[in-house]
Amino acid sequence: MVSETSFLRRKIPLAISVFVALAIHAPLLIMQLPLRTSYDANFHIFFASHYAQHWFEPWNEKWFAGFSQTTYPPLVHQWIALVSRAIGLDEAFMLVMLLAVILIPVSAYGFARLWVDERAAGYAALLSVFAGTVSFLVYSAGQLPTVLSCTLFLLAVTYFYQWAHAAEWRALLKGLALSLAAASAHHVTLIFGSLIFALPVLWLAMRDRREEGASANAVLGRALVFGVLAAAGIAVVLLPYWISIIQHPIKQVPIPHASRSNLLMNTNIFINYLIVPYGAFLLALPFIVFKGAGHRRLRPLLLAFWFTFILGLGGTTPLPHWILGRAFEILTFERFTLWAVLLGLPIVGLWAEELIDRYSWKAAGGFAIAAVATISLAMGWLTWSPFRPTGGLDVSAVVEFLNRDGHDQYRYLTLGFGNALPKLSTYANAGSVDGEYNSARLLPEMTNYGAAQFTTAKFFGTAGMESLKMMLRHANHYGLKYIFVYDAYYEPLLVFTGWRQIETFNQGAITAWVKDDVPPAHKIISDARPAPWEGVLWGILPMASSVVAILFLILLPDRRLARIGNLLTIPAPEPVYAPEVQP
Amino acid sequence: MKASLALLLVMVTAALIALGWVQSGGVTSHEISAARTPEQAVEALMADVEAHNWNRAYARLADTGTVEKQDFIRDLSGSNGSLRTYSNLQSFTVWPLHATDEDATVRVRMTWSSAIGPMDDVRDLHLRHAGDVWTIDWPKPNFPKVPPQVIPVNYLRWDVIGRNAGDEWGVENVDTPNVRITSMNAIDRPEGLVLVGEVVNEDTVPAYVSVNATLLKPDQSTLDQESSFDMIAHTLLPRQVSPYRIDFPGMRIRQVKSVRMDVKSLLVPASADPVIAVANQKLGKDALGGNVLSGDLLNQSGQNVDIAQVVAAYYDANGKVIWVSNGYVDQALVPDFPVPFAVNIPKDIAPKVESYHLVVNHYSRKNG
Amino acid sequence: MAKMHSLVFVPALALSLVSSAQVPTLQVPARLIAGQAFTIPTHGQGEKTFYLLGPGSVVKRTVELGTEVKVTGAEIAAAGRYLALSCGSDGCSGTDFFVLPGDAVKISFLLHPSRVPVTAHNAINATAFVFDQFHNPVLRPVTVDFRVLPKNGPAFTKSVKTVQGVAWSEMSPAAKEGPVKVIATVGEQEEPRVIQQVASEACNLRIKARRTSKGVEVETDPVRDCHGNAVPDGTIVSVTAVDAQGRTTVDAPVKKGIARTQLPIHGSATISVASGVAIGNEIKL
Amino acid sequence: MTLIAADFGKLGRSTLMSVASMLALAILAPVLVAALRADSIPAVKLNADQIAPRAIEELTGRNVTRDYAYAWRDLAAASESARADLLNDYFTGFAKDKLVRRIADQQKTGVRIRYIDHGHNVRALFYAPDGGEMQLVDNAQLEIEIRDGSKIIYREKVNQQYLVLMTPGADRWFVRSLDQLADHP
Repeated sequence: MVSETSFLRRKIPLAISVFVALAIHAPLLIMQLPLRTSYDANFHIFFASHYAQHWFEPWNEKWFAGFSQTTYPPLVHQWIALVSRAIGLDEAFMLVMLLAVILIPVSAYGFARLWVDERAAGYAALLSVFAGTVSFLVYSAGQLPTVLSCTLFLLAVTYFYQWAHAAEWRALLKGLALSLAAASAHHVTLIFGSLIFALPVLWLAMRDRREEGASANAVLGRALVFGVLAAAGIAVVLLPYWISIIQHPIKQVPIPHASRSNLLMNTNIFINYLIVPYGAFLLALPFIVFKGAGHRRLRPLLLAFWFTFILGLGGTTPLPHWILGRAFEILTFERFTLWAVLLGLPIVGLWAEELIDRYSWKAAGGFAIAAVATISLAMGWLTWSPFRPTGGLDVSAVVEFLNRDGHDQYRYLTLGFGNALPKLSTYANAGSVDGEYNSARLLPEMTNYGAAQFTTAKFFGTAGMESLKMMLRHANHYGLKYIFVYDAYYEPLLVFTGWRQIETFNQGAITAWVKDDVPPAHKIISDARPAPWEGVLWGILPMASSVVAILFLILLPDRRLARIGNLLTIPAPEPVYAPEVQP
Repeated sequence: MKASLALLLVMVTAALIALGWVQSGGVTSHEISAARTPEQAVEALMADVEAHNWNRAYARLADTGTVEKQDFIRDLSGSNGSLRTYSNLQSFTVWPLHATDEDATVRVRMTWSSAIGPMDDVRDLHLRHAGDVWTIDWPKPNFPKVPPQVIPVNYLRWDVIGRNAGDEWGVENVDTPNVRITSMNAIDRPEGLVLVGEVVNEDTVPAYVSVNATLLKPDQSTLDQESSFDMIAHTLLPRQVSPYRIDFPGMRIRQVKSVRMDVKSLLVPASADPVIAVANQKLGKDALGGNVLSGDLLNQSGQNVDIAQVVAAYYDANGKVIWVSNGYVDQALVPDFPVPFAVNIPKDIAPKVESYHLVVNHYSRKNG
Repeated sequence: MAKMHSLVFVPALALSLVSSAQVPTLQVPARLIAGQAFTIPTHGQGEKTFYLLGPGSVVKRTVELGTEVKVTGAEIAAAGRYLALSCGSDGCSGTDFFVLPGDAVKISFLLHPSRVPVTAHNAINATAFVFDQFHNPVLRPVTVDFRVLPKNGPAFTKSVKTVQGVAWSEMSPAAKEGPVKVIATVGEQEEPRVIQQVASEACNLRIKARRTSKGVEVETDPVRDCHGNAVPDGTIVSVTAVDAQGRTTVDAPVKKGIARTQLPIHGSATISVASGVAIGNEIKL
Repeated sequence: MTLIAADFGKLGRSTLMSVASMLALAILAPVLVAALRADSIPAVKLNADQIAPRAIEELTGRNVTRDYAYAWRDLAAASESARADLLNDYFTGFAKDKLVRRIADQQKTGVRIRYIDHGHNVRALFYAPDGGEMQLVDNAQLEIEIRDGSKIIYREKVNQQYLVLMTPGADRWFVRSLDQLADHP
């Protein structure tokens, strides 16, 4: 049992958690680890590079013979583009990623404070730094927009609570601005995450209001105001995005993704999408379920956690398919693990508080070991994983080839480059018929087959190779003259369809192939090209939403509230709960 | 309430996971793995081959003494850089041909996803009932054994020296090869309009050749454009003739006013080696009753050919090209060892075929 | 072509300066040749901005009035119409003038085709474009000599006058294969090109066959065209054998005038040969 | 929530302020509207009645007319924006070299040349027997405006003759030589 005055009974200041996040992640990001180990870092840098050169022109000729960047909310990419003017693209990505990572404990703390006391929230914040899913999303997935958007939404719902519960207009402004910024950062988080985070908080605000003896109807009314304003704001800020998805709803043949499979059918996938993202968090599952079920206050949080956890299991259960329908085939499910962890952490913080009070240093040590083991597993998995991204491939020789002697008058294709393709596209002037963003693909050679990219065609079996063959068949139409091969698997197809090897790069690891009769590329007319006014909106509103959010946070300081509801707490010396939350 | 909600969540989760397991085929795969019937035994073997689980696949064979494990693997996964080494088993279909209590014959059609597209391989497997399970008699594969020998490389190759970017205009003085389309025939097929014919290199240097066709509407605007793609020998040596076929899926001949043919030729480096003889060509039927042109490919040079492709033109009694088809060979061509091939011919075309002409394309990794 | 001489150039060059304040125009020499430096005198006092705009250059510099504006040869290297403008606070004044090409000293020579069958009549085409040292086309008629130097046979020369800077001629190849050198000359400038006269279709294609342990070895007689020229090495000869097993074909390349191949057949067979559209003899074994 | 606000404060308002300032600067950055390339194509009429020694095929005539028009569109856009890269599509050889030099001079001096194109009457004179070169005379009706910075220093309407040499590329005809003709050549 820990005494009242023990060091272990003190709350952990948020600054400590932020510092720990910095201490762990800053060196790794300075080393630019995600560029070598993650799947999507190059992709986001590629998007950012376009904004760096054409801020108000969302039509990008470098992929898919032209595609619209309004198919992906731009905020993160525009921030990278902006910062890149001072420090370069790769470094800018790392800096923005570091900002997002630092915001995780901040948002975890803010969200946990709605449910539990300061000390438990402090534990939740600190543990969030070590969460396997954070490292997984940062270093393995490279999903910066997911991470940033999630943290912004978490912050937004804390203000949403404050507005709904106490009618604090400053909170309304800040919550709205943060919601718009979060929506501008990531669309999937906007569509699915916002409800998952907001609904339990709405329930909480109504409950707290009732316990104070006031009517919950006012809370509902204010929530409605918030919802309407947020929806209107998001509709305007992301208008070009809505136009693009209404004009071109995703109708392509579903593309297989491991996160959509039954995790129990394959050991590596099981480790990749369950063990690594959750780590020791899995040990806390029984406590989360029983503690969450045991307290009325925590039940909505538990249900949101459970729902998100089940979604994160992908195709292991049929529930995601039932709920999402066709969207199930479009989404990837690793992001749900981050939401599940952030939703579960307040209860884990409570558990930590209880165990530390009861077992003192032993419990603290246990949590420390579990936390370090979790992040270590996630980092170690970068090496042990059989799924290896190729983002670290040196493509400088290919860039140099494409940028000389008029080679950029033609389009190109890579085979076997995997996620080094966006790196090549970032620096090469020529355009490719391939690309790494499934939702922006409109070329029938891609959408009529169940393969994601030409560069990874072989991993999609017959569908992939047929898709690639169809594109090679239409090489003349697209001005596709050059193919760069980093996997000899594709060479026979090229030889039999009339391509000829002309150069080798990287000591023979990459070969360049040419089809001599291909005419120079011409622009492919597409009705997906946004109107100029959309480009102007796209260049101003999302970025403005984040600026406004920052300004509101600075200029409208929070008022000190007497309390927020009836926080769940672990009073000393007996491990019992506050009377109002006794079962 | 506390216990009931927790219990409910646990039970619902367990039920969902169980349902997911059933839906993902977990139960079926468990049953198949038991190999209680001949079909299950072959399906289990194929599932192991698909997963590259060679140990378990080999363990399903009846008499492992007759087939070495390495030979078994080599038989299925290929060797010598053959097309099979660029392939993965994508799917399979199994159906019984004959069964008693003691033995059975099962036909399996393996569809391989390969570097040049899907390929089918049909095999009839004999099985034996041993205890509770059925095991498979895998036929001993017949791999080429080439005696050590020296085969002189005596054929020709051509190199092309490119002009420099800084050269004056007019200095370049090597024209593109002179190639000519000698025949073209438009055929309406159920899958669309098909153009077939032949092209000859009339020059004295090798030519890279690609035949493109544009279908024109009555107002001379473009209806569709396609190319010969892999239905042609792209590199033609002097006086060499190649069939070509251009497919226009979904098009009908009545939609087309005229066709603009465009043969592109370019001077490219080439080699006259290897020379591949096509022996014992004959029209016949395959195991599934389809019409095929079959024969043997014989590599007459000393260098292995990893992957060979046969492109065949079929003529009617008037000498007109009525169809062109191609087929890839999934075994490597080692020197002087015949490798069988078969090229499909549509059922309605086969009776009209009076004659045919084949060319062989090839790929070897060593030469890129 | 003769009508090209009657080209009438439209001289209307309507110069209308924006400036309302008209000042005396710049005085430029009447006749200028590309690459020749010249000066433009100026009058008055103060500074002005001088502009020279031509087909291949734009010059802008501040000039002291009363001094001469020096224009270098490089600044008028491109022939064509130039504008000289002088601008100050009171507006702009200026004039236009033509820079003509210099003497013909360069030639771009195109000789096609690079390989010509010996039977192709008038198939050789020689075209020459004549330029001055700055690649301005020389439009005055000049004589271009095409000297033809066959490997076997007498040399001869064809002289052609240019029309609008172009001279061209057609020639027929000799009956014998081999390279022929053609040199285009204008003034001191010579541009040589070489084309290959090559054999035509194979003629009287014949094969002979003998049995060996591996099957039947088939060999052609030396493959020649109807003029007796050997077809180039690498030419494909298709050998076809029909026996009880079916048909066997080999595309064999000619090497040192002869195509040779091994047919994996053992029983009686009929063997035929073809090269392109030329068909040879048939033998029965 | 109070704590959150306090902790934001600890994170450093000055940092946030500087980030916000940077953002504001970026938003006001002078990249509001990219210069759009004019897509209007000049009118070109081709007369090939006097061509020699080889007649021109109908399709070739159409292509030459189209590509010459595109070349003038690009020449106008390149001269107005001083962007040599716009010449890559339809110019080659001496014509491109000269124009690239002139545009480099334009970039140095700040002079911009604007062509308002009123059409081209083109006569084809020479078409090589092998189809490798075509010579044309173009009677172009142009308005030319010359600016130094924002100031218009010269404007004229002119009928100008050009001697044009075009050569075929992979999918188009390129302008290889484009020379103004004087009345006394």
